[in-house]
Amino acid sequence: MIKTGIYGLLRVLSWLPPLPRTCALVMVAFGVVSGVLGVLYALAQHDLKRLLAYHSVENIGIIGMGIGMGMLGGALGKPALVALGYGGALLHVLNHALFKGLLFLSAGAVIQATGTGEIDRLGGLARKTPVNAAFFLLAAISICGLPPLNGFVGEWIVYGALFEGTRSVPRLSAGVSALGVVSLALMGGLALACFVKVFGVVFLGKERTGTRVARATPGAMRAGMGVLAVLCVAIGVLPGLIVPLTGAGVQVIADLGPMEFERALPSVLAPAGRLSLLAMVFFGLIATLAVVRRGLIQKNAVALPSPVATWGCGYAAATPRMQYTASSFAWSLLSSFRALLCPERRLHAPAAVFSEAAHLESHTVDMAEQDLFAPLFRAASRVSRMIQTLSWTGEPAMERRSARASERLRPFVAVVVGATAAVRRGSIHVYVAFIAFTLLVVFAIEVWVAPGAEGHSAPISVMQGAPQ
Amino acid sequence: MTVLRAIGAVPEAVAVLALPPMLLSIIAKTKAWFGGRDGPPWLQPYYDLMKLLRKGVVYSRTTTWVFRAGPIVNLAALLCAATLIPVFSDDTLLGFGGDVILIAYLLALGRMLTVLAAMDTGSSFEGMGASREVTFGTMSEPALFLSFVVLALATKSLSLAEMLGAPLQAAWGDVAPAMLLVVAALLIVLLTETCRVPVDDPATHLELTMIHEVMVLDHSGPDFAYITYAAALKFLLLGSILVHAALPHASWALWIDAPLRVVELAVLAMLVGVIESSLARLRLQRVSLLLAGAFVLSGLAAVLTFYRTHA
Amino acid sequence: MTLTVLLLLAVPLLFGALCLVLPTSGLRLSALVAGSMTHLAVVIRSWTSVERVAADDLLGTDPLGHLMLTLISVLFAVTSVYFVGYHRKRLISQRVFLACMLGLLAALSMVCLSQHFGLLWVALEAASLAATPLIYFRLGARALEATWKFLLMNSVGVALALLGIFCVALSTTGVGEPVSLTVLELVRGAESLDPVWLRSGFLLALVGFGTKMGLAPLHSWKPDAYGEAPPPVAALLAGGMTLGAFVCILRVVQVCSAAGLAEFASFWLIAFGLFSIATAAVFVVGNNDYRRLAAYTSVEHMGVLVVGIGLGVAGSYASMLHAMHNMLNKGALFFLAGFLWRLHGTNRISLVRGTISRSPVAGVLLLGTLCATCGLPPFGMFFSELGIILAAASQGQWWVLALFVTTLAVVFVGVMTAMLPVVFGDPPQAESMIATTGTEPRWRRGVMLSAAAVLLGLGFGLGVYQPDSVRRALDEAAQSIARPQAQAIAALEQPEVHP
Amino acid sequence: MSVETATDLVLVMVILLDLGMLTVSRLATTVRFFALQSLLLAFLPLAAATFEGQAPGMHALVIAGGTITLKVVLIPTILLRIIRTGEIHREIEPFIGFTASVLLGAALVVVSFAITARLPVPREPVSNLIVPASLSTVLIGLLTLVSRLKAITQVVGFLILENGIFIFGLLLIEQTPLLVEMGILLDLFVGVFIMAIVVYHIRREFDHMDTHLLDELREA
Repeated sequence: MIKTGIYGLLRVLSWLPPLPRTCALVMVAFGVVSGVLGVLYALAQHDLKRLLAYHSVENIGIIGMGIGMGMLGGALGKPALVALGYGGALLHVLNHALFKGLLFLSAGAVIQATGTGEIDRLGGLARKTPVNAAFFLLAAISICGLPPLNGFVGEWIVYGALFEGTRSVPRLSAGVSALGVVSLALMGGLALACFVKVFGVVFLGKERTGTRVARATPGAMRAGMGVLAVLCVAIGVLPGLIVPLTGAGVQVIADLGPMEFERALPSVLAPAGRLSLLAMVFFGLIATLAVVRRGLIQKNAVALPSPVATWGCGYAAATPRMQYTASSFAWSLLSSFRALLCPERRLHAPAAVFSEAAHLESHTVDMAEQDLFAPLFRAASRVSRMIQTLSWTGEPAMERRSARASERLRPFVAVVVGATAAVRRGSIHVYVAFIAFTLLVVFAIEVWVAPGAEGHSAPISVMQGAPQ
Repeated sequence: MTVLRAIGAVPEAVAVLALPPMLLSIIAKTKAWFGGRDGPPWLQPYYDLMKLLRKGVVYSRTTTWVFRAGPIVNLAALLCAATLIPVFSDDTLLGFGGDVILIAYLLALGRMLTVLAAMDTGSSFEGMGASREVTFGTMSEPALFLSFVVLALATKSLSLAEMLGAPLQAAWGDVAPAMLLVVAALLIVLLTETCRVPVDDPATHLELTMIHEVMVLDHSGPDFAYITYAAALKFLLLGSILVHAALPHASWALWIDAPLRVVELAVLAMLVGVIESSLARLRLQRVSLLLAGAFVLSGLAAVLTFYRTHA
Repeated sequence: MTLTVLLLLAVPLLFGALCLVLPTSGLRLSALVAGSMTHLAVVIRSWTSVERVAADDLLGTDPLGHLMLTLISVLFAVTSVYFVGYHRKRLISQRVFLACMLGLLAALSMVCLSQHFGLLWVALEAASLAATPLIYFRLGARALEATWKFLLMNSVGVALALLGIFCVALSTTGVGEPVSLTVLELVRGAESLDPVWLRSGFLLALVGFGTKMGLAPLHSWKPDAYGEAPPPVAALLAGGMTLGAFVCILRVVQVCSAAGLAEFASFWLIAFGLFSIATAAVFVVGNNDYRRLAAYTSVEHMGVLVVGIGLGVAGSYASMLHAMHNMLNKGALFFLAGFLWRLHGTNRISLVRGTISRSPVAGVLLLGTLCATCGLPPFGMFFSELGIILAAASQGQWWVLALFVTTLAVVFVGVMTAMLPVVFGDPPQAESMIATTGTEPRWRRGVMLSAAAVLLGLGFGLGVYQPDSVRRALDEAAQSIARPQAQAIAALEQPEVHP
Repeated sequence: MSVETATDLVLVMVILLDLGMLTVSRLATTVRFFALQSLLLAFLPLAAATFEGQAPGMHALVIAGGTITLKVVLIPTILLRIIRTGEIHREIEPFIGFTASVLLGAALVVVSFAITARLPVPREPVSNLIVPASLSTVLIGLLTLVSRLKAITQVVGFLILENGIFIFGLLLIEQTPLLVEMGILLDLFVGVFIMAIVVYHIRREFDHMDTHLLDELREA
């Protein structure tokens, strides 16, 4: 669904003439902010689905960066940048649809199996629903953009665009592209942390209390997820299939000739074929190493005692509750980004020596939502309320305040209060006064803007400044 | 990639695979020399590997297949990265435009699997190690990428082989200070990634203080061998990037280049040994400060190169 | 003066007189409907054999006037049908009311047809006088106050416009032999007009006709008048009267762009337009009366129209398209407002909830109309506003584009937050509505809703696909505004066909 | 006394009547002032025609006759009848006091003269006072509309505004065809007639004529 926004943006971009450079940089800035903040909020979440949703914010940030780079290419007239930017964005849109879909499906399977999405109460699901766990791991690897899978292909081209951007002439856009590279790297790292946290806490380790006995995911769900997983791997291993496909898309957006696109892409990044070669090498290595390991283990199989509990450095009574939970796992990262997130922590420290319940509760409020938009909407309605009632407080209590005005100013204040009251009451005199006032203003501007009666005066069109 | 070149590369590949444990022993030796001890014999790491490969494996009840896959994928990722990084000669086996990003993300893939394996055991110690590893890994990525940006800018190309090859020599000419900063930043990233002293103490026995060691606490037998070898290989790869960045020169004949690079790597290992013996571990909060420092260094380098290239 | 022009004026007047004379209300209503239907028929027939205006004709069908005439005529036809469903016994005097309604139709036709500026003013003044009794339909203090404000504001506005027209006329005196005040003559001799008088004339006309049209800051009478007038009259005013005033402004713009003052004119048009949309945006937020809300959306649409004209040919085409959809949309909106009044008995938004559960058809229509008003895609308004955005982009006026889009967004938010609970909320359990609801005979509700549905359907249909005849008409009108010289010369080459 | 001095005299009288109307508080007197002003204005088209040398044509005669019948006879009688039926005779305490409004009126006259000085002079008019006189009448008409409370005075204000525009129209006598001229006069008359009806209703509904108390319709 989020992609419709992206689609709208791209469609409009294809209509508008190439926008000035500043728009492109603003777009990249948006991408950076939404990416970094998105993944940070994702890291701080406790609910599985909210976490995935915030992650979409991060991926949209990456797509935004790609589009920004495409626009920058358009503004600077560098077809390579345009091809890489829009191509990367489109590819990432496709990949994001695949692995995010897979993630939500398997999250659904988790919730269906255990009845809750609360990460801290889940655990050890890999044993009960191994297939679901495998799918989630696969999707997690591709969403962090790690090599063998499809997430990497999209990010790889966006990286190419950003690196190409750093070479663009105007210093500011080069700087912003460098910032883009750094933030994309940071996002990659944070995404990795976030999904390691989710996978580790939900699927691995010992089962925490509070969840139903997990049932295996039914066949139908597994089939659906299977299709997406196969697609992810296919694109990851054979990017050559997809890249020309996005080429067609780019040509529509930036009306770039087919020739230019073909020439532009390889100038910066090697043809996608090399990626598939490396994927083959990678899988080959895994296979050989696995075989070697199995061989060694068979050879020196030793009489294994019954599988023992994990070595807890000698502490025998380790309970599942002592495992790392989601918030503790992410806390070290979150605390280092405290400035950005300002997480709230409520600590009921143990009071006495034998204190009863100590309780630590920390959650991160979505800053954009709570500190940016809510006040913005409140202020907008207050301003319109003020204009409607022409009083500072929003309700017409102006009359009382005039009584407090100083003696000397009283007549003047009375007139002003009378006037605003009249306007608020909507009396006819005020309406006619509006007409006279508009006439006055219009002629004053006209005379001020075009003094002198002679000649054909070109009025200084204040409104028509065209910052090209 | 002609078949001839592949055959020609085999001896070099064998050398690359054999060298890493030797570097670890050089570090151990320098630390021992500093401590006035003899230190373990030169081939100790090889003996350890041999011993581990011959030992049996013990798995805890709570672990799943992820625990078993962790070491394998980690080592495979690193071997893949090895094919992309110039160690002795200046061109790489499979290098291509944009492989810089692939290398960084292969390292990240390795780290992800090891961390997941650690969390699979379900013990709070390994969880702690995992959380720290992820935190410092995330913080080192920006510095690494910014250094790549600087190298790409200075040498106008995105393939690591060219970035660290002949064009870099010219780059040292006009943006020498920036290159110096990049080398410093890469050194700090090396120390973080391979868990050397200022960030993490490989030789400690107190789990609470470890980062990398505690994650691999539960591995045994061949898995543990894979992991130790992977750590050594990672040191070699990042080391060779650092060395190539620090001392770039046009690629002479292989038989001159190889020994020269080996000597340089040995010197680097000794340098790391010296650092380990002279510095104490940093408190965890200070480590993020150190990584921020690395980021600032490469940032400054970037500003200098921007200023110069976009004059 | 061709036959069709005569017919166009005579038909409404004839049927108006009939309404005065006919004894029973049924007959009178049928006369109203017959009158507007024949007027529509004549207009449609005039489209088949289009003969453009000759040189010194006082009345003639030039592309712009012809298009607007068609729009007004369509609106009147549908409104008369709606009125049959809406009308009930309580009325000041039905004869006067119906006669005035048809008088308004005649006056507006004259506005669209007149080529002479003086005649234009007389027709517009007659229209506003014909409209005054229509507002004073429901007897009572509030209706009276609305009428007084409407009358006084419009008379003052139109008087100033007359002064403006005289200034425009004065600008021709410098030429030597006096030029007659028809649009064609002025456009042909435009280069020699005295720019200062022409500019002051334009400004006076813009303020004068702007008051009539309801541009901010001269719009303050609109919420009062539309709030109190009966919904069919409000629809006529919002759809028809404003178009009449818009035609007058466009006549003056034609003369100005011919005289090379296009840039000056577009600056003021855009300034007024954006200010109107901004004012509407501010006053829409938190409004608690859905009829005043509809009035403010009308102010906003006027703003959009005027901004469109200020943006060259492409903008004018979008503006013409917007005028068409504004008429359709405003009609449907006020018809449904009338139906809501009948359904809920109050026009306070806070008391009106759950229209869709009380009468699903009305709920759906209301939702459709609201989407159309805010310019959501399937409906025509979206395409016209998009056209204006593209025109602004191609002319590189980024500030205008930014302001235009943000204010429209605020209006969208304001309208939707206010009206969605009206459509979807849960109906109040207590029978707080006056008993008059629900007892509505089924055929009345049917007629009212079908009229609104027709307009909404047209809005949807013409939005998605414009038949090429419509497209050609819009384009001709846009050309005549933005590049009047071409039009004038073309008209003159025409052989002298009739006196 | 040549035609130019006569027209100048008339125009000066018109401006003085404007200012006089601002001082008067009785409604009936304002209406009578308006009637006198219209009478004076009726002579102007005749003067303009004779200024061009030929005898005043049928066109000018019709306009003069129309103005007299409508503006001097019919409209004042209607307004006076309404004043007589309603008990309200005076304009008490308007927004802007009488002295203040006269001073403001004078200022407006000065302003209109200043504006005319900047405007290019049209082709040789009957007297160069026409434009300032019309501008000042229009501005004073607006001032009355804005500052007076009673509905009748507002109607008279509107009529003064209309007179101002009528003066301005004199410059273009030849161009505007008779039909349009009569149309304007007729519209004016119908307009005032309807205003009178509405004022009558206001008086009956609210039993006062203060339009500033009409304030039920406003932003809730």
